[in-house]
Amino acid sequence: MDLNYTDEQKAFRAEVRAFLEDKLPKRLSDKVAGGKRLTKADYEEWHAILNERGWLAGNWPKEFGGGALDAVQRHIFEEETTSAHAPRIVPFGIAMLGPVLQKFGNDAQKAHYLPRILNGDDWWCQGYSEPGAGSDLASVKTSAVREGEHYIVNGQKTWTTLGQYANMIFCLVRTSKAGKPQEGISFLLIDMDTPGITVRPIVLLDGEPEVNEVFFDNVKVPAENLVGEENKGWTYAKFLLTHERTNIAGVGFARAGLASLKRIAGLEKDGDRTLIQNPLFAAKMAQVEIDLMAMATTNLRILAAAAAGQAPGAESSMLKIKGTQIRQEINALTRQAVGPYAMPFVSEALDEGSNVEPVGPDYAMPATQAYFNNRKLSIYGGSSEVQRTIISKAILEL
Amino acid sequence: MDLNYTDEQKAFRAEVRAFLEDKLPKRLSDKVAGGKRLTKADYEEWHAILNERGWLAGNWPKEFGGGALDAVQRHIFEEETTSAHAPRIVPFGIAMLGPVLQKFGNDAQKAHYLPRILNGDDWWCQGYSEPGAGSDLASVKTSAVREGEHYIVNGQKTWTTLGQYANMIFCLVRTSKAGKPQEGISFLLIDMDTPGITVRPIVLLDGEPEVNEVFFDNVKVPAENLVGEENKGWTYAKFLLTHERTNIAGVGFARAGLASLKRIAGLEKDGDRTLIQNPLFAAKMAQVEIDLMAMATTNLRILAAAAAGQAPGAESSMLKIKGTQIRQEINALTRQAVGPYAMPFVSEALDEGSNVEPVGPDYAMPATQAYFNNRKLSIYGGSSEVQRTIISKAILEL
Amino acid sequence: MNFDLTDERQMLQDGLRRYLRETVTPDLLASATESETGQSEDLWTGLAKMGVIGALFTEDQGGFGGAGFDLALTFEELGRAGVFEPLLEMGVLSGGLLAELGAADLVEEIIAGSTRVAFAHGEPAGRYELSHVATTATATADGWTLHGRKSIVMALPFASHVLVSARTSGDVRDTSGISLFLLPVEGLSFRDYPLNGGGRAAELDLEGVSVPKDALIGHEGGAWDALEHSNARAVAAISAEALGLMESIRALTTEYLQTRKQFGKPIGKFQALQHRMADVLIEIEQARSAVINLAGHLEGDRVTRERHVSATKNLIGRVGRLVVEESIQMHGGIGMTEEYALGHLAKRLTMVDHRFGDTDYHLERFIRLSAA
Amino acid sequence: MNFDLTDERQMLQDGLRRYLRETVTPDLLASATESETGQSEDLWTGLAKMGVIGALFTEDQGGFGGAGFDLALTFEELGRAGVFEPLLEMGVLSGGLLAELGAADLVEEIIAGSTRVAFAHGEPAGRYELSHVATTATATADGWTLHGRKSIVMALPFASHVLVSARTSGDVRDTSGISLFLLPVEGLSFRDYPLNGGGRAAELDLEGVSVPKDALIGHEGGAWDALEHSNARAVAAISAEALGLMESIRALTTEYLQTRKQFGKPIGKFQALQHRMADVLIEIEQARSAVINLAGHLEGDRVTRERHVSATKNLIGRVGRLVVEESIQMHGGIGMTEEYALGHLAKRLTMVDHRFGDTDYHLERFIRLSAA
Repeated sequence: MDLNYTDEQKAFRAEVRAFLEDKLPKRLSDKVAGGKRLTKADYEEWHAILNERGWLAGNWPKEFGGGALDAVQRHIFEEETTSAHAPRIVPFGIAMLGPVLQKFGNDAQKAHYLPRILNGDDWWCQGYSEPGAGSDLASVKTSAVREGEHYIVNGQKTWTTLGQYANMIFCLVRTSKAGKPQEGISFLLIDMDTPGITVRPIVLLDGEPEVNEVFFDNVKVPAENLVGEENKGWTYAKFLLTHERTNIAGVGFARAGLASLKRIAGLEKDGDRTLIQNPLFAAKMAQVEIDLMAMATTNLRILAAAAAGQAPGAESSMLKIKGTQIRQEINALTRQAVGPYAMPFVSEALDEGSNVEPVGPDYAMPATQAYFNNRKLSIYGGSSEVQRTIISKAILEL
Repeated sequence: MDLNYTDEQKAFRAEVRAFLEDKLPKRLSDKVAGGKRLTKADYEEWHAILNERGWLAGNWPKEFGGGALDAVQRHIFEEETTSAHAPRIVPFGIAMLGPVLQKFGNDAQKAHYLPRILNGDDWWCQGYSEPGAGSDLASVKTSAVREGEHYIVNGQKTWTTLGQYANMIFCLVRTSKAGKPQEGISFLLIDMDTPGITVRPIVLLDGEPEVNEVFFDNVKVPAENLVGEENKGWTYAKFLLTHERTNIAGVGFARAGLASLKRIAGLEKDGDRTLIQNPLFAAKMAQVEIDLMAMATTNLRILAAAAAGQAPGAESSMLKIKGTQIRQEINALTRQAVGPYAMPFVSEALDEGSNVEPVGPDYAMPATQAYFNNRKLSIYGGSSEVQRTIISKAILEL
Repeated sequence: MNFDLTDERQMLQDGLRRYLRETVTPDLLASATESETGQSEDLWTGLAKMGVIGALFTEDQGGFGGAGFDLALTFEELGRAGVFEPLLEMGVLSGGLLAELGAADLVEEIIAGSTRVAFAHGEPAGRYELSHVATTATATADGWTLHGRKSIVMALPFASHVLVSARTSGDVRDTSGISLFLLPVEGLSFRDYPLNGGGRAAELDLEGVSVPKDALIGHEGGAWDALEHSNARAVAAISAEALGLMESIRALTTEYLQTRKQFGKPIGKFQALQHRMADVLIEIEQARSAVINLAGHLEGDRVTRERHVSATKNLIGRVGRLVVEESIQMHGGIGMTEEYALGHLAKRLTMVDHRFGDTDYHLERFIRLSAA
Repeated sequence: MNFDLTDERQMLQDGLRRYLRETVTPDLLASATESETGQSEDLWTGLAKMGVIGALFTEDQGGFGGAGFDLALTFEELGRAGVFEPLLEMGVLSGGLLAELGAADLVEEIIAGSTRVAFAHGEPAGRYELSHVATTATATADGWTLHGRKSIVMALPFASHVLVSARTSGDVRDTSGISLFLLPVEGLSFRDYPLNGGGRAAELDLEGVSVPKDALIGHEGGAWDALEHSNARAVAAISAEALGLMESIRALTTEYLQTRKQFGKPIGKFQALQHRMADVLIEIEQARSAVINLAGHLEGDRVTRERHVSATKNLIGRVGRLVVEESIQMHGGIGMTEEYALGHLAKRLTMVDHRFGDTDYHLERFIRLSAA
């Protein structure tokens, strides 16, 4: 047993730190730290910087232009970029589609799409969820009917994150109604500019149009855009979901959130003291910090097993639940910390370059927004309820 | 809306207080307050005192020698006796069997058994639960086969509280296997001295033999001991369970427990302060007190509705769950309060007249015992899980 | 002991519920939010015409209610409908203070809805401390000059007047030395902005604002008792509003559980959700009892009243968070969208903990009051 | 970073687990409880022969382990088996202190199991404060005279010697001025009694007890650093023991859920219980990580070590209560009986929070240490 990183791992961490010091634009880290809105251009700028260093796709093998980082290195990378307040890497092309194409795509698809993801030529979004399906992903209704060299797609997807920025979408579509629901699903790549596609933003509790509905009305998709075999899409979808689970614990986010919470609690006056001196508030902060210390080690244990080649199973469900609880508790405490100034909602103040001052301290409104926005953590990517059922079946054998 | 007792109710309260002042033996209230063991004679002594005043069976109508108290009066009576540390009234004859006989028993049964309950001639115990049945009471396996003027009873009952003191037991027995499980159950009165009955004590976590197993081996029971009709016992059983639910919230116990907790927290040294000055501990005590203030009002609301003739439905399930949570939290805090002296277990110190001194403060060992013993609150009388299901069906209609 | 409503109150509740059910639509709330004042002129007028503002005042004051249970049932209905008209600020707080401090002439207009008095008391560094008043009022030859800044003055853009607290003596958190002044809104300098959960508020700049002698309401430096009492009433009102919000959220969630199917059956058939929803229901009943407790002790002795203030607000804060988080979770994604009815109710309920002291504030205060 | 056990440790763990599984029966535990010493002579000898006591000491000290992870895996196995032999008191505490303070000659006998040194440090009014030592030692011509009383001296009836802390200077809660004295048990005056969770302890009367000069272990008044360090090791040990207890309880409960039928199916098929059991499992994994964190930082700088002491003990306390209460609840009545295996394990796990500082004590301490 050794809780310390190896010398190689420490060296890698130093390398990442130096890179961030040197290359992460202060303009971007200030926006992230301040809870400001990131534009499409902001993400693209950061992606390009990472791609130049070969770390945009840390999870991809070298042959496709990736960083070929192992699980622990990826964790170190996440930890460092998060605590430096770098923008997150938009996951749809890099973390989700890339691995699917690498494993199941044909040579033409690999040659065409993978470089475009790295270069920023394509912005992908995800067409998995449908209205009324929730965590029951296999109940896909959007249909794709083969007509000659095309599929004709009809239906609707929802919860498509950042779909408003995307020019491409990967979709689960139903190509057959025979057999079990899982059996007639195919995995299709669709150009968002194709006639018949409409994108409608959904405004969430925090006032932001982060997700979208995407409607398909007789959309003509070239048959060559099918990934793998027709009706085998469920296999690819499950593979993708496993990869989505990287960094499922969100240790870096939690640490950054806790640091920010402590800073705020040290600034907020609470009678004759600051909030950090309030014993009840201090106790709640300490408890979540203690939980985080343990969870970070659980995360490393699972990463170490993964780096040693063991496939992470239902353990990632445990990490998702605990990681979510910790992050949501930090969000709730931060909202509580800002006091009455949690109430004002001045959307324009979040835009870079707007002259609108925030009401109250600049950290107040983002605190409320983050609380509402991160309710999603226990809902998406398999809700906490679905994860508990997985644990109960796979580990407890109930 | 008026949160105050009426003048009549206040007068009744004063009457109860005066009675307790006058008649409750200090020897008994000291034992109860100190968490000492009560003997059979202790209970009988207190029952006799109450019976003389007509308050032993507050819930019974006058014609059977009861106090004919309404729901609010019974609540006041409970509140006062509990906070005066009176022994509890053993419920099996008074609260459980009495109402069943009054409603479903024949004249001979009423004339014979009811006075004997009040006089203390009979000590009843309950033969409901069976091994492996848990909350699924209808799965009765103990059989009663009619042979001439007798039933021959075979089987086993368990969790029979204070069965070691009882000379009589009322039992659910299976008289038919036809139909649904609920349909072949009968309600039988059995003399514990009948040959073939064996009582075996079960020692619980607190080291006390509070409950028992009762075995029936070809026990011959006169057919006249059947209550109501054969195979209709489930109806009587359910009726009994509803009556068992009086004082389900345990407000008086919770108040007495909280008062005791505060006293202990004021005595326990915690560094330079007493425990009551420890902000984290004070916060937990305050929170449970706040919960109790609200729950007491919920209880009064339901009582007022009951006194006005509305039948309490699933509301009593809500009261049982919340009342249990509050009492168990008070028990847990009290155990926490006593610190390291929660560890010693000197059983003899609980006996009146023993010369064995407690180890550490005299309140320490009873605190640990009460914590373990009251785990039962969320298990018996319909577990919290069963209550949640009732609420979900009956109120939420899920 | 009696938990039934009087006939009059039952009528008020039924009438108000019916009116709000028929009147308040998502469109109405949205257009109120987008309006310059942040309120619906029609709804305000309608409520005033129904006599809802009058229900917050005693007969002596020119109203026809004014007791704790009148507040409770009124605000429970307002909460149920998710409306954000400033009855709490203009009726319970400003109106209540004006009535209590002898500005009876104005109360009639307040009840009629024609005079709208915002309440400017909180300050940027005050957090939840009621006695925190750093704004000063200095006597001049012909009146007073104010110096200071008030924060999150609710519904100021909708108000004709504003009741301002300022210190005429003492230190920042002293209870003595606080005075109240009534100012017309016109001519004041403020920045207004929308609020999470609906409505608008303002940061009010009072630096060097001069007011005449008769702007002083009540005795110089002696507003504390009335302030604390009206604050207790405000806590009762917002707690009742929170209860109404909880009830609507519970109804939406239960219905969703009954109708929404996943994995082939209504999600309300999944036992894990059933049991959690049962716990939510139990806690809402606790919240109801807490509101009753406070409403029934508003006119009692100070310590008893204030203990109930803190007990109730603490419990409401805890239950509010549970109800918000569980209802969103049980809805899943749809529960996070602004267009579904839950979103507005959940935000509004969340914001309750950011007014008049949060869960922790009142837990500490309850401990202090209990030790006293 | 490496979370695998070395081969030696893996062998120790496997061997110990096998030995305990074969040796420890309910009858053995019951007869130990009923014996005069409260311990099983055979089990103690068996463990010593296996070298389990030696695993708690470094090679320098004459053992073959002694690191945090050696403690962790040993006590996890002892916890799993629910045994209550005093390895913590005699090995980690007394043994560790004697080794650290240079009484090396005794350590060999301790490792062999032949000399059994109880540890008398806690006092009636000390609660969980490690520096609370009111017992005094006054120098005399030919040694020291002790005055005071020690409480809950674990396994004293089983001990040949007892290591006593007493103050040779300073005030009751000063860290400096604490000295350690080694006394033979014979001739001491004490009252012993059984404990919840097994074993016996004693209240030890030291009023006027005289000891020779060489009873002093280490430097006069300078025991604090060693005391705090050995206390950290004891917290690691008891936390690992708690983890082992949790694992056994989890296994019992899972098996019960799989096999016990109610309403026509195994109760483990009820989703509400499945989800709660999943939460229990997640928290046990948190407990495991907390034990690893502490075991890995026992030899680090003082503040880091002590922050982990308090973090781990706090988390263990919270998870312990959850595991006890949920496992009893899921078992129902049978979970409350003393004869079913759960009862002993649950009581023992509950008592962990009453030693070396409870959940709240360590939460406050963590805050203080983090601010430092």
